[in-house]
Amino acid sequence: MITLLIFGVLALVLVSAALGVIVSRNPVYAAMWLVLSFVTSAVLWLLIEAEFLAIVLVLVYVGAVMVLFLFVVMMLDVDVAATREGFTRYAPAGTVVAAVIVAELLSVLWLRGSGLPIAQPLASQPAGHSNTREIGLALYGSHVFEFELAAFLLLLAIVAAIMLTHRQRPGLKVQDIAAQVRVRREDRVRIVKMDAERDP
Amino acid sequence: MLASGRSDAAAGARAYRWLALLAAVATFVASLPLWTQFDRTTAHMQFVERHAWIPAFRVEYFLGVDGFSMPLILLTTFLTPLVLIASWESVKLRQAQYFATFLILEGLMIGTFAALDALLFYVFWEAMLIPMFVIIGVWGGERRVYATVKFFLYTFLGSVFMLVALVYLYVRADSYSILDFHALPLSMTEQVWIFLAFLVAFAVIVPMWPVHTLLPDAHVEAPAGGSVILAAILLKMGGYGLLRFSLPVVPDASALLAPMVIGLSLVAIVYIGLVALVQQDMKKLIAYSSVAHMGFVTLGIFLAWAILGRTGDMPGIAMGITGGMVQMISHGFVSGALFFCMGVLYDRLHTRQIAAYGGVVNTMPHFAAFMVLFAMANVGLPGTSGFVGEFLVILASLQASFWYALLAATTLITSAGYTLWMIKRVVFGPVANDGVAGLHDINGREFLVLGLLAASVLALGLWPAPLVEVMSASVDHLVSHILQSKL
Amino acid sequence: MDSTLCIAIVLCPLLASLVAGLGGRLVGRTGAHTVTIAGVAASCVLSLLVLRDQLAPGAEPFNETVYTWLVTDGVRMQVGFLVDHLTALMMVVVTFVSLMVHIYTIGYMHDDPGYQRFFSYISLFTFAMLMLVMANNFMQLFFGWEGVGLVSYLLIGFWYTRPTAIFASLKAFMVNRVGDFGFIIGIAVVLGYTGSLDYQQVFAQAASLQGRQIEIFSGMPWSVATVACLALFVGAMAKSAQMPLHAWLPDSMEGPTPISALIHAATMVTAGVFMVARMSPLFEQSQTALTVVLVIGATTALLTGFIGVVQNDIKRVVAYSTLSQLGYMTTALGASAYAAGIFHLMTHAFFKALLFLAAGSVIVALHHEQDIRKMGGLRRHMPVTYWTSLAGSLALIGFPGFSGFFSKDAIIEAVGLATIPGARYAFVCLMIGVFVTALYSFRMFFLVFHGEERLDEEARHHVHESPWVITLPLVLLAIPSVMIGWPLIGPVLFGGYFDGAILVTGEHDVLGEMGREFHGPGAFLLHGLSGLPLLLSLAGVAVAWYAYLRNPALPDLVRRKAGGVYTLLVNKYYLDDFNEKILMRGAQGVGGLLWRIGDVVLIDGAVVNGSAQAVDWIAARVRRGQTGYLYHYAFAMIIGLAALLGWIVFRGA
Amino acid sequence: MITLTHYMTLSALLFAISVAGIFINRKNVILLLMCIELLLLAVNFNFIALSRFMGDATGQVFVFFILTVAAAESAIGLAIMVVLFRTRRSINVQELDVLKG
Repeated sequence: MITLLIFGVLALVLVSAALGVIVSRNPVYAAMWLVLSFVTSAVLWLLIEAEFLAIVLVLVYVGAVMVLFLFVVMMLDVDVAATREGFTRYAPAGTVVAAVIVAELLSVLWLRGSGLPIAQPLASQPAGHSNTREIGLALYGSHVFEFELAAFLLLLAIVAAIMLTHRQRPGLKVQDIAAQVRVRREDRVRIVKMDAERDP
Repeated sequence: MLASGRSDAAAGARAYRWLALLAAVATFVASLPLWTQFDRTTAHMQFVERHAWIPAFRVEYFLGVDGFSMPLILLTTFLTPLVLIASWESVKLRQAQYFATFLILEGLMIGTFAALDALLFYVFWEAMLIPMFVIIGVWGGERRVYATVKFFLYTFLGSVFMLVALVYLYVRADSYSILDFHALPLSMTEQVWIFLAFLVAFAVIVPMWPVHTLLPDAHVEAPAGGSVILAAILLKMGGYGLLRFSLPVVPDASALLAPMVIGLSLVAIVYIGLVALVQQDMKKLIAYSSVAHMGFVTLGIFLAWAILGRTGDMPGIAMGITGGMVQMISHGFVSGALFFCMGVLYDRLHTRQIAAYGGVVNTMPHFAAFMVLFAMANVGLPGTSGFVGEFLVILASLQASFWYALLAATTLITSAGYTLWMIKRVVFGPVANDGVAGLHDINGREFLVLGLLAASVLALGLWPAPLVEVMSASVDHLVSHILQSKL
Repeated sequence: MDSTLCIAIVLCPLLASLVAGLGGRLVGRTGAHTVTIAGVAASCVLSLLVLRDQLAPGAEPFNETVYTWLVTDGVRMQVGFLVDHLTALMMVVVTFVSLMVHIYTIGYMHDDPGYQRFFSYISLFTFAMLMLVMANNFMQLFFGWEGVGLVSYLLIGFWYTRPTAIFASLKAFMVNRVGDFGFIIGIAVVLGYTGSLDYQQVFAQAASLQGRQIEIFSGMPWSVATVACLALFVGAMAKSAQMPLHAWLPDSMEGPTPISALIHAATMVTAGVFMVARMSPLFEQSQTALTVVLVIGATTALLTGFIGVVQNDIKRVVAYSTLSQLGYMTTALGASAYAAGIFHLMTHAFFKALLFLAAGSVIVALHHEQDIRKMGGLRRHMPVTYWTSLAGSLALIGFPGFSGFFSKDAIIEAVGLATIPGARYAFVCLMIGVFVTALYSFRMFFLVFHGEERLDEEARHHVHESPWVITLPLVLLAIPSVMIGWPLIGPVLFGGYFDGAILVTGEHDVLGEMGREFHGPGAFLLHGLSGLPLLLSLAGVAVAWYAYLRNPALPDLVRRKAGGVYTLLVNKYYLDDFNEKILMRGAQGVGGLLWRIGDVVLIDGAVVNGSAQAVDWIAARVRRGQTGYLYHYAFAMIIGLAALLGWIVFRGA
Repeated sequence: MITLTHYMTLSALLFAISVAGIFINRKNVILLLMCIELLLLAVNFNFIALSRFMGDATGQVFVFFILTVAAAESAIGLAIMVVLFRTRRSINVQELDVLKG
């Protein structure tokens, strides 16, 4: 019962935070609301004993991704007023679509969820069970190939992000090794033949 | 057996011309044994060459000739050196590439005629469009891009349908061999669809009415050599395809739809004949006349069932098919020669408008003699090759219906009308303008080309028996084959 | 006699033609005429030998194949020669007239730059004509048929810088092509129902053709023989210039005069007559066809004669006279009097060639003046031409004793005896025709040779008798024109000369009927002296004499009084206008319409470029959806997502 | 007791909110990116809940991958945005219509 209460409070916080993300005028506030929703989610995951991912979520998202967001938001001088134009105009449409989606998703749950353990409480894990170990086994066992792919994807993202943002400034003094190696004598020295100077 | 693809390097300043000519003449000489050693008594494939190509799909490199393909191959090898000679000086831009393109085209055309594996045939067929596309697109006239795109889209659209049919046949026969296709039993529904797919592909290149409009545009824009090859050989692929695929593979559908094809052929003969009458552009006129003449080919080929339906007997069927075949060969010489003539005139005055000429005979008597000769062959005068095919087809068409013969015979009037009216306006009359007055007669090179063609036209007209003899076994075999239902 | 001889007869002129035509400067002018004359003379001599062989008692017709043209479908098409009495006669006529024309040409074309070309052409013509008459099958007949048409085209347009000449040549070829159109269908019918193109085999089956039927319009079966004969006769109509396909012949006078004599009077135009006679076994099977032949021939004989009366060009008068005489021959064929037709063909070949060459002689003497109103009184200056012309004219009008008399009277008598439908009409036409013939012949004769001189100053100075190369053929042709009727009428018409070559069935055999009352040429002559035709022709001469010598004001008066008829005649019954304005322009109009509407608008415009434009149009509409705004895409995705979800959820419900 | 229904309902709400966010914040790329993160979070919720309630660890492995991809995506997305801002001095989506047809 107490867990249900905790879940209710956390769910309320999560939904409020999510709403905060989408209605904030200022991107910085939106980012802060997003941090809040991530953290709340992590707690909710802990509640059903998914410890590893909860921690990862906080570490990766709150620690890295959101910092990146905030960094970019602050670095770019965004005209907040302009980007909020038409907010109220589209709000009704957004609400309707959101309502439709909620209705549909819930109907899936209720109408088609008969085969699922919807109403069953969570079976508690045996003692000494490690969520991290379980995931690790799956990840490095049957899913190792996908894991490698994910690693490669991250590498690609790093390279791509650097290449995209890397700026070639004019007037920067750099060495062009290839050009230095390629150089020939004729490019540098001009031999001039002339008669010896003589006094008139 | 046959050289398929050849390319040559642009060696030296002008040596490439001799190199190319040497290659073409060598090919012709190499193809002569096809004629001399050809077994005229059998309809089986001869000079067969068969190797595995893509074993996983049973695709083979399978070549061979019979009485239908052998004359067409010889036509190809005979005309290519002439085209090269004709282009000796008239092509200024990238001449080495021009020559090379023609040699590649020759190889592909021979391959198309010789291929007995359907996929190989398709590959040659499609590949052949590329050099032709390049020839019109690079060395063509002002509206060459339009003409090229039109030509390509038309032919490509047609051959895509053919590919579908070929793949379907492969699935059914579990082989790409055309000979296996011939023996494959098929239901009527299947046959009709396959027939229509083939018809689209071949009708476009023949070309039959109403998909003929690519031809006048392509001809008008193509350089002289390109026009010659297009008219003399490429169009024959359509007729050849009908004989090689449509008739033997799907005989029952051919029987069912023969009236439609005959109708289209007669429309081509009558309608196009009238259209050609009002053309102001010489090449367009000859192009339209090609369409009308090729109408005889399709008419002759598809008469079989009409004859069978009316008389319940066989006489005339083989005559129609033979007539169609002879008409193809003859048209190769005659239209080729006429396009050469157009090229000769175009080289000098750079216009194809009939109105820009007049009284050419005054300044170019030798040329005029050739031109009149070829015009007469185009008209179908006995003694020239143009007569043989038309004569046989008209004779055969009467076996089918009096009206077919009547409509087909109108070509005697219309072809004389448009051809000789053009001759009257271009060749005869007083010297029309300074341009004509400044013309110089054909040189030895042009004389050689036109002379060889004239000799061929006359030889074929005066004694067509050898040609007919070569194809007769194949024709008989085809006739007996198509009269057996495959249902 | 063997095939080598036949091949030699045919090839001599062909080789001569090739040498003269292709030899160029190597041969030269003298070489050209020497070699061609030698060639034609050789084949003339050989033809005479052949004729002699054929006339020998017990001589069989010669029929042999030279080579196989092609074999397809069991049908063997061959090139070969059939020489029987009919062929031998034609060979002699053709080669003899041709030889005369060759000689004459030396003088006539003396100054022409196309001298060699001309000789080459006329030799080539001789070759083609011989192929035509010596053929033993329909294919070769058609070859010769078109071959003479080709040479005729080339020769009418010989002076290619004259717009009228090249127009006339095109016209001649086109009209002949209309005939060939019928001809080839006739051949196709013959092959279709007999399975052979060989004369012998076809004729052997001729009787069976009448019984078989062909349904051209459904429900209206026609006898095959009728269809075949009518179709073949269309060819003959064009070649032998029968109405309404005659329009090309007067225009063909644009060609040099020797050609008019050789091709357009003596030989080529009679090919149609020859062909019908050759096909007599077929024509005999169809009364319908014979009636058509009869009526068309008679109509032509009369109507073209009328036009001849109002012509002023010397050559055109002769040309219309030729048309009219061809009508006589055709009428004879229609009456199944084939022998009479061929007989008239032969006599006509001589006297008409003579008349043309005489006209040519006058034209040369007057420096290419052809208007008879600008001649007159030439009798004094050109005695040889005058006398030979007179002989020709008398032969033409059928003056008793002259060759034309025998042949023409035979035709009229035969037609009078014929019983097939249309024979009465034909007989009346021919009778009137006799009068008209005499009128126009002597109108021309009087205007040219008698009366006052109406020459130009310049012409008056130059006028003189022609050189011997021109007068020699005139004399040589005048001899048979005058004499040939007397000895030949008996054997040719009634002596069974054509037995085996020409077949006449019993009920049509008018000549046989005449033969029973024939008692030698003398009696025939006496019979003719008392006949109506002689009176009519004398009347014609008298009228011509009165109107053009005695009272020259009369023609003008008649012209004014009968303005409508005159206009009709001068405009040749408006047939030329009809051909040109309706048929020619019509074909061009239809062609233009089909092209501009069918090809350019419908096929290229609507279907080809239309499909491209349709794609373009649709793409232009669709691209509006591609706004480039991220949120539009997002929106679309979300809508799609919602819709997909909805479908999944409520699908089963 | 907490059941799967709770989690999935919460996830649905989260998902709907983020979709609405995409709708109403259509001009601001940064907010759009944030909404996508939120959307992925909702998806992850479902995965984890189902994985746990059905007793299959593969679902959690998937979440791991989604996190990886999302991190990569936001890094590149932000990089693109930086470049975009540099060249156009704006991140207003309404001005980004170069790719329109």
